[in-house]
Amino acid sequence: MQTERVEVVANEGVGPYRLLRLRRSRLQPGTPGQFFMLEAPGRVLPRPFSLSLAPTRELGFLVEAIGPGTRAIARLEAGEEIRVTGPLGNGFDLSVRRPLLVGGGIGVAPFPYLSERLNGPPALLGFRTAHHAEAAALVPNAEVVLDPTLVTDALPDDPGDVLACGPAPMLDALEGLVPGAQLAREAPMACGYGACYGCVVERDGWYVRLCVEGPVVRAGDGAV
Amino acid sequence: MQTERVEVVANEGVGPYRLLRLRRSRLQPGTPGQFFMLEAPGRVLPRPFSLSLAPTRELGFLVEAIGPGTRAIARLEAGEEIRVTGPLGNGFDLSVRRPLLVGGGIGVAPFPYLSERLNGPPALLGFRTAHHAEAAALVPNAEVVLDPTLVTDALPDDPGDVLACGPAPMLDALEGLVPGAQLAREAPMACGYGACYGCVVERDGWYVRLCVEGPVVRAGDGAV
Amino acid sequence: MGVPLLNASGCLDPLTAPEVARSLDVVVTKTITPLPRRGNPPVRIAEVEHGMLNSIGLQGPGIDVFVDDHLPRLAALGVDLWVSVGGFSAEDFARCCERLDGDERVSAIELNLSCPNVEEAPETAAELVAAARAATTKTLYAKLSPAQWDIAASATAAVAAGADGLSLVNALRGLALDERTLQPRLALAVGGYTGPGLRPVALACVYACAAAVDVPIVGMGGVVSGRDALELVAAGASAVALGTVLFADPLAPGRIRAELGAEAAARGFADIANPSSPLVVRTGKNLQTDENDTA
Amino acid sequence: MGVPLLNASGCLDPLTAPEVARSLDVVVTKTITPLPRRGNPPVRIAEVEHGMLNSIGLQGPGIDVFVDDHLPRLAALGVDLWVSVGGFSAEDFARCCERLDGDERVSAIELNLSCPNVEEAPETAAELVAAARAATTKTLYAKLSPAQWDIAASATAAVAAGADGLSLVNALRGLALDERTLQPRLALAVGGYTGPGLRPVALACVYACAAAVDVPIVGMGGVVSGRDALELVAAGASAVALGTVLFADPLAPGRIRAELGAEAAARGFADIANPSSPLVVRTGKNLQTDENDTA
Ligand SMILES: Cc1cc2nc3c(=O)[nH]c(=O)nc-3n(C[C@H](O)[C@H](O)[C@H](O)COP(=O)(O)OP(=O)(O)OC[C@H]3O[C@@H](n4cnc5c(N)ncnc54)[C@H](O)[C@@H]3O)c2cc1C
Ligand SMILES: Cc1cc2nc3c(=O)[nH]c(=O)nc-3n(C[C@H](O)[C@H](O)[C@H](O)COP(=O)(O)OP(=O)(O)OC[C@H]3O[C@@H](n4cnc5c(N)ncnc54)[C@H](O)[C@@H]3O)c2cc1C
Ligand SMILES: Cc1cc2nc3c(=O)[nH]c(=O)nc-3n(C[C@H](O)[C@H](O)[C@H](O)COP(=O)(O)O)c2cc1C
Ligand SMILES: Cc1cc2nc3c(=O)[nH]c(=O)nc-3n(C[C@H](O)[C@H](O)[C@H](O)COP(=O)(O)O)c2cc1C
Ligand code: FES
Ligand code: FES
Repeated sequence: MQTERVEVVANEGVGPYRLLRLRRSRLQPGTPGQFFMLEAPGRVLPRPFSLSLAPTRELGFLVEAIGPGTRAIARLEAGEEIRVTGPLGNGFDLSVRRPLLVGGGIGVAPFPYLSERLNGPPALLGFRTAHHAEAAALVPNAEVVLDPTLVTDALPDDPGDVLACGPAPMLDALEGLVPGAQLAREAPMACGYGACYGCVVERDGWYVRLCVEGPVVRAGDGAV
Repeated sequence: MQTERVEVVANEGVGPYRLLRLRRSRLQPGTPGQFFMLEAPGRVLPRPFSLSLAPTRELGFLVEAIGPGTRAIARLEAGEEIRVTGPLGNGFDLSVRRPLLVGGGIGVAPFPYLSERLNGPPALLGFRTAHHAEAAALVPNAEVVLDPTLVTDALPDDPGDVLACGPAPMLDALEGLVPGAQLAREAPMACGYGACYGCVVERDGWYVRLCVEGPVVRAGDGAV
Repeated sequence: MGVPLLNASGCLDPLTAPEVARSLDVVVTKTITPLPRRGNPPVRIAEVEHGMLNSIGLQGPGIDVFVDDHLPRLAALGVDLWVSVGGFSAEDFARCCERLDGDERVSAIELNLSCPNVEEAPETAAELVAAARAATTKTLYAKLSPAQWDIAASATAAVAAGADGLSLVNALRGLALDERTLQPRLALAVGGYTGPGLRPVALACVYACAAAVDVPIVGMGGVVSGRDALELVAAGASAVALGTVLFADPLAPGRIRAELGAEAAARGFADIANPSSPLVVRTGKNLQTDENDTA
Repeated sequence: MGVPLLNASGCLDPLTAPEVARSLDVVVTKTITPLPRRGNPPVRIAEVEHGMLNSIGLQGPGIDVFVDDHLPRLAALGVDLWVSVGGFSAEDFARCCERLDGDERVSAIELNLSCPNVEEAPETAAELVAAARAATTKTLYAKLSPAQWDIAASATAAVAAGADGLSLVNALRGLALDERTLQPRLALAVGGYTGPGLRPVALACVYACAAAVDVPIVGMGGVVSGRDALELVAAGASAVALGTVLFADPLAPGRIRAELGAEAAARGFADIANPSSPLVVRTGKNLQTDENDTA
């Protein structure tokens, strides 16, 4: 983990999302599925984002503006500087034989970088609307389904090694369908580095910190 | 008293001060010596300013940036909007026979409008530096003294009807020298319209609200 | 029917700003004490980053001059009037309440049990309420301090002692230092901290008290927008008082009333004062005042 | 010599962020209770406009696992370590302090007498301090809540009962509602309110206690900059703890130490820790720890 003030290189629209490109500075991109805490200008706490793209000298984040923090980040302009901490948490285990990326909505965020590191495996992506589905263009080999079809409806009988990211109900369904799937989960986080005990999820009757034990967890591992 | 959101027409430098020109909207300029509460963007409370100039359709304020509120106001740009309340308090009594305006530093603020309404009476203005004294150009018939000379040093033997505005030590000195002088005093204010009892000054052993009983008070009237 | 809007005590003088007074549903006076009080020496106010400090110290004419001189002028405004009373002993509260008892120009009495700028009264809040209750049949609102470990317990005791409603909350104590000299900015150093920084605390107090007692609550603390007012209602307030915001925006009552209606409507909550709406966290109770309202 | 910087208890896990721990002068553990605690259900945190709410609920391994398993790893970091202990009775505090008494890896014990997320202990703060005092000869810091009418009185009682220093302040209680649904955002609704909105309150508490007692004070509450830290020192703190700011900026200790030095120097206050400087409102006292420091 490293903390740097870095400059915004560009802020581009991708469907309803913003692709925020930051100067990399001395930050390492880490493993796909790891995340960074981004300063949200004017807010007290930073916000967690999966690394989405790692072009040379840049870090790319795909941002959905849903509340005050993400709105402030989505409004950033080239030339502005924000504080960034990362990479944080445990990313995906990349030693998989037959990867299939399964994602829903903004859960597509870590896949461009993940796909690159896995040499373009197949991906199955679900979106609310065709407008949202424009983000699928960032992921090679992607099959897209739109509501009301769910990714779990379109899952092959033998899905192989599933690496998934998306809304909790989707991950919960995969938890039942694909034991051993790698699930990138979310929880509200204050710090992202184990300091606050705010991001806990239940595991075996105890609460564990998702930012330390996750955000990528194994289906069937007892973590919800 | 009226409250309006009004647009900044221009923000010009006058020596070290800013001359902020606001669209007048439905606000009345009032009597010279009355003041307005101006919203300080990003701050909780507005700040009091004497009306400095009243060109058609505009209200002009001369601002010295000395703290967070005045700094925020001094940074306003043309096109921005702020909430303005006024005119407030009691201005100068204009039924004077031989007016002499006596001011120090930013105390020059109400004089351009006051001078206009009194048809350009003589003025005696003290400043810290020649740079500050550039503001004297806004007041016709002004004689300028610079530190270490004080306006009280340069006061004629028979000063006539003194109307004064400036730092408290200057007004206190005039209080002794010129009984009956009209003194525009200052106090920290939260509301400007009698609501908070924050702006009190002592008078005859009791505390009175300067925004209601002033800001222009008579020397020898028991108000400090 | 909307949510009644009041001014917070000490944050409006209806005589210097009658048009602001008339834009409210209820006007509350600055706290009146038995004897005249000079109040604290200036500097009395200081802005801080997320609010302000005040050290007024209950300046006022005393209850007798208030009733003889101020009350007729206040009544002439034709607004629904609550009188805030304060003091330093049960006797003080009793004396003020007695003087107002039966005065039909006054529709309720707010008991300021919690001024941060005066020394603590030796009696507990409940004892002060009981003394006031014995002195008047008027509707009594007990105004409590957020600076206590268990405000719900105080609320329960105040209601048991005869309070008909609660006003929540008064200021916290705060300190601000001069940027350059690092000396206290207020003459008496510490003052009452109000405004936006107080908002989450006020919300928690209203929520805790609404769960504990079954009387109407006037919520206040840091309200700046209709959304803030709506949150106090959702937490259990049946009316909302505006304090610090009135200094920055004398038009706040009208603006906040409109925003509150729009925010409520946007959530499908047409009748904001309807206590059975599922959006209200706690059951709202209607604002209680005496029947001999002047308004 | 600079002003010692600590982390606020519960705002840093030195084991997951050793580099942050090493950038501090003293590291304080999260509050440890006699028995293991699961803590509160999530959602546990919510940002508000001028701070945040937390409802962690003292999650932890209990004193025995802490001493046997965590303490060796903490000691291996080579930082000066204070252990924060908490509980629900005098016995609880005594049990934790006994277990740490004589342990040379621990240079002081902070008594968390004021967690906003657990029910009130039946004993008073002074009784809890007295029980801890009887159980250990270690340096004891009493951590007090700002949610009380007269914190100076509590401070006086805590010192009389044997506290060697004070940690001021813990969180206030706050509530935040969801923007859309108006339901509480935390699972248990109310949580501890910390961050910038707490700053004027913390400053007032330090100021009041510094005037009342003659022991060193660790000031905390909303510190974001060196200027904020300097103000706590000016109000009477001899050390400053960083809480919420660490979440936003893990480099805060180094940054704030530098800013504090620059702000002090800009005011001609070269030796910030010098208690005789006229710029300090209250006489600063030196930070007290046991002589068997590990650092
Ligand atoms: C490890 C991790 C990686 C993430 N990666 C990305 C990413 O790449 N791109 C992206 O756009 N977002 C990502 N998120 C989610 C993003 O952090 C949240 O949307 C953001 O924190 C919300 O902040 P806000 O202030 O905008 O909204 P808030 O006001 O905090 O929240 C708005 C609404 O969303 C809910 N909510 C907030 N945070 C979460 C959460 N983490 N999980 C579930 N519900 C939540 C709130 O309860 C509320 O109803 C990630 C989250 C985590 C934990
Ligand atoms: C009726 C009236 C008319 C005014 N007219 C003008 C004007 O035309 N142009 C102009 O530039 N300023 C004017 N002022 C002063 C101006 O309002 C203050 O400078 C401003 O409120 C300071 O706010 P701040 O946040 O910038 O600084 P703050 O942080 O509030 O103050 C910075 C320093 O100045 C001191 N200070 C602040 N306000 C006052 C005050 N009113 N009197 C004495 N000391 C104070 C503070 O104690 C502090 O040391 C007027 C004030 C009053 C009461
Ligand atoms: C300048 C000022 C004066 C006040 N005077 C009183 C008072 O006389 N009696 C009282 O009960 N509360 C008084 N208060 C507290 C307010 O009534 C209210 O409880 C508090 O300001 C919180 O609301 P706000 O955050 O909206 O300002 C005063 C507050 C301020 C700012
Ligand atoms: C997430 C979180 C957890 C906390 N846990 C504890 C705790 O275990 N023990 C304790 O004494 N204080 C705890 N606190 C309070 C802090 O130590 C500190 O008193 C408070 O946060 C004020 O400082 P700040 O405004 O700088 O955060 C916690 C605060 C936060 C934000
Ligand atoms: S976000 Fe703070 S511990 Fe996980
Ligand atoms: S500034 Fe509020 S009463 Fe004068």
